Amino acid sequence: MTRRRTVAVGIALGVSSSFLLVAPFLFKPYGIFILSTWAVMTVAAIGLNLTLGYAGQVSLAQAAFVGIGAYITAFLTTNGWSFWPICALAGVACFVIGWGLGYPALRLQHHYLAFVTLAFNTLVYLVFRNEEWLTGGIYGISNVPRPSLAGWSMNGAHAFYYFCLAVLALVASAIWWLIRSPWGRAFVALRENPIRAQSLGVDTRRYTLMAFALGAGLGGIAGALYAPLVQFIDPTPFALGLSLNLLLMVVVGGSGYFFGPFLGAIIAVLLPEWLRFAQGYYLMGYAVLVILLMVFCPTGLLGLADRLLTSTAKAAPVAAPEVS
Amino acid sequence: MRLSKLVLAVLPLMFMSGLARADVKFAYVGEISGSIAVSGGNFRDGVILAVEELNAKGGILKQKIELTLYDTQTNPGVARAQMQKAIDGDPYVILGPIFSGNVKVTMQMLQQAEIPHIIGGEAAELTSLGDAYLFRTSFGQQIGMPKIANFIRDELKAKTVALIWVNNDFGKGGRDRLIKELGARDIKLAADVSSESGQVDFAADVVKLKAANADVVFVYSNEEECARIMREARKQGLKGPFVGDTTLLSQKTIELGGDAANGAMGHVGLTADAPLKQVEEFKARFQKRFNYVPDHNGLKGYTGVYAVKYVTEKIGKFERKALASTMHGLTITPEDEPGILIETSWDNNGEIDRISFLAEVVDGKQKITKILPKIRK
Amino acid sequence: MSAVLKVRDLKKSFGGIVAVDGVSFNVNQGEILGIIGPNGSGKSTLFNCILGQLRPSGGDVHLDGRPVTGMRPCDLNRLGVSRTFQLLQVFPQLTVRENLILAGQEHRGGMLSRLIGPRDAGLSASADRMLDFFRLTHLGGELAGALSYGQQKLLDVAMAFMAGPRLALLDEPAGGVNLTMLVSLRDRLRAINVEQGSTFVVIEHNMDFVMALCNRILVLAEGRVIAEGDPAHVRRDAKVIEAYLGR
Amino acid sequence: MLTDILQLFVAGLATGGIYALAAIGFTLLWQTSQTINFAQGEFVMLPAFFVLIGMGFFGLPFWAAALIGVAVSIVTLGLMFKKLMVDPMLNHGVLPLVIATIGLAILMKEAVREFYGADAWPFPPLVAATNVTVFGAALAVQSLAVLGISVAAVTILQLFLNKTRTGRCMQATAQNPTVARLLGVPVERMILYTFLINAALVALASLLITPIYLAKFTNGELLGLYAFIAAIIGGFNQVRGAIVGGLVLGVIDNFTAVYISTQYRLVIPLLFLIVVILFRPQGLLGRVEERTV
Repeated sequence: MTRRRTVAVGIALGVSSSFLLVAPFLFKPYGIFILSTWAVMTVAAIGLNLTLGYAGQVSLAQAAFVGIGAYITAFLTTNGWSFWPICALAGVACFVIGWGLGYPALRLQHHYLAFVTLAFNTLVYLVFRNEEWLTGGIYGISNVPRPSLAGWSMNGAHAFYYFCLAVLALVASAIWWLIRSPWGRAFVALRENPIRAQSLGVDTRRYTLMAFALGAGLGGIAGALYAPLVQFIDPTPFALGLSLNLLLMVVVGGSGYFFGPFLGAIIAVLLPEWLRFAQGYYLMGYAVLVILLMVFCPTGLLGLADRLLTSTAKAAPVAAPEVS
Repeated sequence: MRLSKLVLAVLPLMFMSGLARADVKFAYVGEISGSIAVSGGNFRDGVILAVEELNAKGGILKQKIELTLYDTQTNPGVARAQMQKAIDGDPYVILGPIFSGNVKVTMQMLQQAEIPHIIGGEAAELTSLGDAYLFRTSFGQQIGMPKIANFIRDELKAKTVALIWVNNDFGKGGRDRLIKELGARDIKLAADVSSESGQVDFAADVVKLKAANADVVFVYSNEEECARIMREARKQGLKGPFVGDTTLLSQKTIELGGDAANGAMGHVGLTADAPLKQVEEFKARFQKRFNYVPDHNGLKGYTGVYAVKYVTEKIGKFERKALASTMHGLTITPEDEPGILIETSWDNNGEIDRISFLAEVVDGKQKITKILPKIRK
Repeated sequence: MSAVLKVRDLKKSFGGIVAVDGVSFNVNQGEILGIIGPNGSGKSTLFNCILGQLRPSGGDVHLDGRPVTGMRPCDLNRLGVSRTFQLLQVFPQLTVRENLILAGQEHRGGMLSRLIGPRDAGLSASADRMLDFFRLTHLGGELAGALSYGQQKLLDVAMAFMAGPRLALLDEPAGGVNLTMLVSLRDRLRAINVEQGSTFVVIEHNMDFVMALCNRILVLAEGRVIAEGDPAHVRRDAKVIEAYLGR
Repeated sequence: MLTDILQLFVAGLATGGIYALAAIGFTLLWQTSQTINFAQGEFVMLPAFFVLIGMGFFGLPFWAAALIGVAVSIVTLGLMFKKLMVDPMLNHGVLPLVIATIGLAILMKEAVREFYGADAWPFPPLVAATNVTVFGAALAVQSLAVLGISVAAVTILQLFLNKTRTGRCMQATAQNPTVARLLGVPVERMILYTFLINAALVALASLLITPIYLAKFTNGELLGLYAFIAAIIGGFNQVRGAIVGGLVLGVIDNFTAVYISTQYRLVIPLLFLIVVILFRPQGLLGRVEERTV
């Protein structure tokens, strides 16, 4: 990581985080709700980025995990459970299921894996919709309560926003640690060259499953936030569409870049809102922008930024070693 | 083609720039895109038509209406965000949503904000959740379905019913309600076939319906699915008779179903094909403005706006609480307010009451065979 | 001398084609065994079978007298068998030092300690030693992708030794390496062999390199061992000459 | 009972034929340019609207509108799609292109909804909407026509691929572009051809299916998913596989709906898909994709 990059990242980080902290005082409740949504989606996208960006496993099932997390949370909280254990439960449950779903990944080339996960997502959606006794079926589950921390209720938009932000910060720093730990190195090795990685003692099977499970777990946590955020869940949001949308977030942001999901989620969540002035045309505008973005910077926004920053500060040609 | 919407995009701006005096704000929050965009679009255009008419006549209490549109994408998460946005804009009333799920996710917020909302949702429980600011624009299914059940028992003398329904909140809600009502009238359910919204191939479903060979085939789905079902049925020689609700008998279904639609009959809560002068005129105006035939959602949006207009002028000021309280237990007749089209009353839960119709499709036209009186005189 | 690696009657066939046809040999503690043979004589396939990249169709492999036939490459590697590949395979996105640490990290501690433990898995010191040993110190911070081919080749070999293996199987270490680099590579390998007493098997096309490096040479042709012995002896062997020049 | 089964079977084959047409183009694009087209369903939805616009807006007779519609499809969904979207992204791996095609799908749906309307529209049938009775089962001439035409189309395509020089060049390109290039095959042009063929196939599918399905902006959603499943069941690297996959899928889907569950009618195809991928990744008819170690 070149110095210029470090500086650039530092500045960007400082500005954006201070913005996020003061945001509630700049926006009406609507803006705060959108920002909360952004935070939640970013958590899910970070999970996918771990699976896809770092370990190189294409998963189209992230929405299913968000859904599972959301339904677990909605179902139990509306039945009087306290939020905190459930949030953990959602994460763990999805971790376990993700581990299971990871097994196909061990024997499939990436696009086949994409289709297996795609099928899985659709199956889960059907269960959400048809098992009315459990999920409320098409009617969904309404009046999902928002959590309270040590008597401090988070019903208000502000409180809940800061709560989402806190969780995001927590998750982000955990992942930051992870990708800089030997695990992160092993994930990259797995993505770049599994055969070589194996020959160096990297247990590719275990790391692949781990990447899947961790990504899924974060999806579950995002779901556990989504349910109390919207306070009503039904199957529609967790169909394949969201999985594709999360994939979009990761790739558009720059897959394999730590901050990719943050940017990607901005594009996927906020951009449509900014375009709403165009009335009926806003979704078209959104689609066009996404296409152009992919055509002109296929490596994602951060990939582009990376190129710009490093191309100006080119590494000097490396000298040959003196031979004794 | 709907290039007219391009104009629409700038309409609010025109109003704003138009006069210095603050206008009264209306908001439409509904399903402009997503799986039920058809209904949402109709409702929206009904609202737009009414607003444009009123503004042309100088607005309400001499104030022009400033209408803003919000698209829920038929997705509760988005719906909540958009409703919040609408509320932040501090509108006088909110029209929509149509998708009952979206109504449910937003009604709490609207209660807290104390903003009257004139909804298109027909799910039964909506009016039983104690929202003092919610008003329907068409029957809840708990009112429509008994009428159909009676019709099946009394007019058709049917003992068994084969039911096909679309698996979304509209279809599922109606299906659950109907099964209850049929049971109460000990009519047997011979088949219970769910189908997907947007499903195109009904060969399998119709085979199941045929196998049931019931006295009556009840079709409860969106217009185009109804049409596809009846085409497939005709193909496989399933005789019917087909009984259904508003959607089965709507002009759109007939147009799409071709002669396969002939002979379909049922109960119509609210229809753009009602044999009433005002409704026919409305239909003409609507078609002239948007170049397509409105379905009942068009009427719902249109009459919703006029109800608000009437009540507001009745109380003589823009006050939300008063609007809501006056509307409870109120009856509006076309004599009082032509824009209401059909005499309409609301009870204290915001549930609606109107005359409704028994209709049948006879050579490509919806023919009203009987007019059912309002439930409460 | 005790045999580190015993290979008995190893067979591998793809559909009809027999790539390795009953190969048997020992690798003794501390020796450098060279495996030569014309293209398609099954050298690399032999490696892949020994190392579990491919499942042998027959025969078995023992490491220190313990059966390891068809064991997963990562497990074998943890038992102290490392390798390089014919085509050089470093991780261009990682720095040189990172590459080395990666090559060592899986050999210490458990999964968890690798997650919550220190970034460098406590390997910085040995990484630096390895860098210094292969004269790569000045490149430690560079991305491996930015190195010259020869330098990457050195790194590739260095990675194979990072975990201090009992046995290293090197597949054409000298392939495409220029002369100066070749010299340094050779004396580095010798040095390791002497200092760490570690054992190598080397597949090589470059005869001079093999002859200079190895104590014993195995000649493969059409999946069979056609000759075995010290360099001088193998050089004179008629079958070998025939195998190379005969066609 | 038996007539029902026959009826279901034929109906299944007919819809299967459509899935096949969509699936073939899908596999062709994958083979020649590693393009996974998430807009394939919308590709089938759109041409019908070209035709409707031709008739409604320019008052053309159906046949003329149909011809123009197909032509426009080939230009937009074939030529422009390749030149403007695929080419710039080809050497950046599969994912960016996948994302772009997802965007394209949204764009197409929204454009139709916004400019043509959200409701469904009737579409003139290619053949009379009458029935023939075989063994007491009423079979729609339309279904039979759909089945016949799609099978014919595939057969012609097969002949083209195997018998003509261009066809063989295309196969060579599909199997190994580098080698093909060495053999002097104009790889670029061959890839372009596959895109044009794909466009033609989806346009054909559109004309065949819309009279039965009615023209609606959401028609592509399910169709696209089924095209995927068909393509993979049949063999992702196999044109012949796609038709089999399509037909099998159509039949399975119908029988599931009748004899298992309508609410879960998608489940069996999906499970079938997973099983195929896990235990026969090359598909029912596919050949093994050589793995690079």
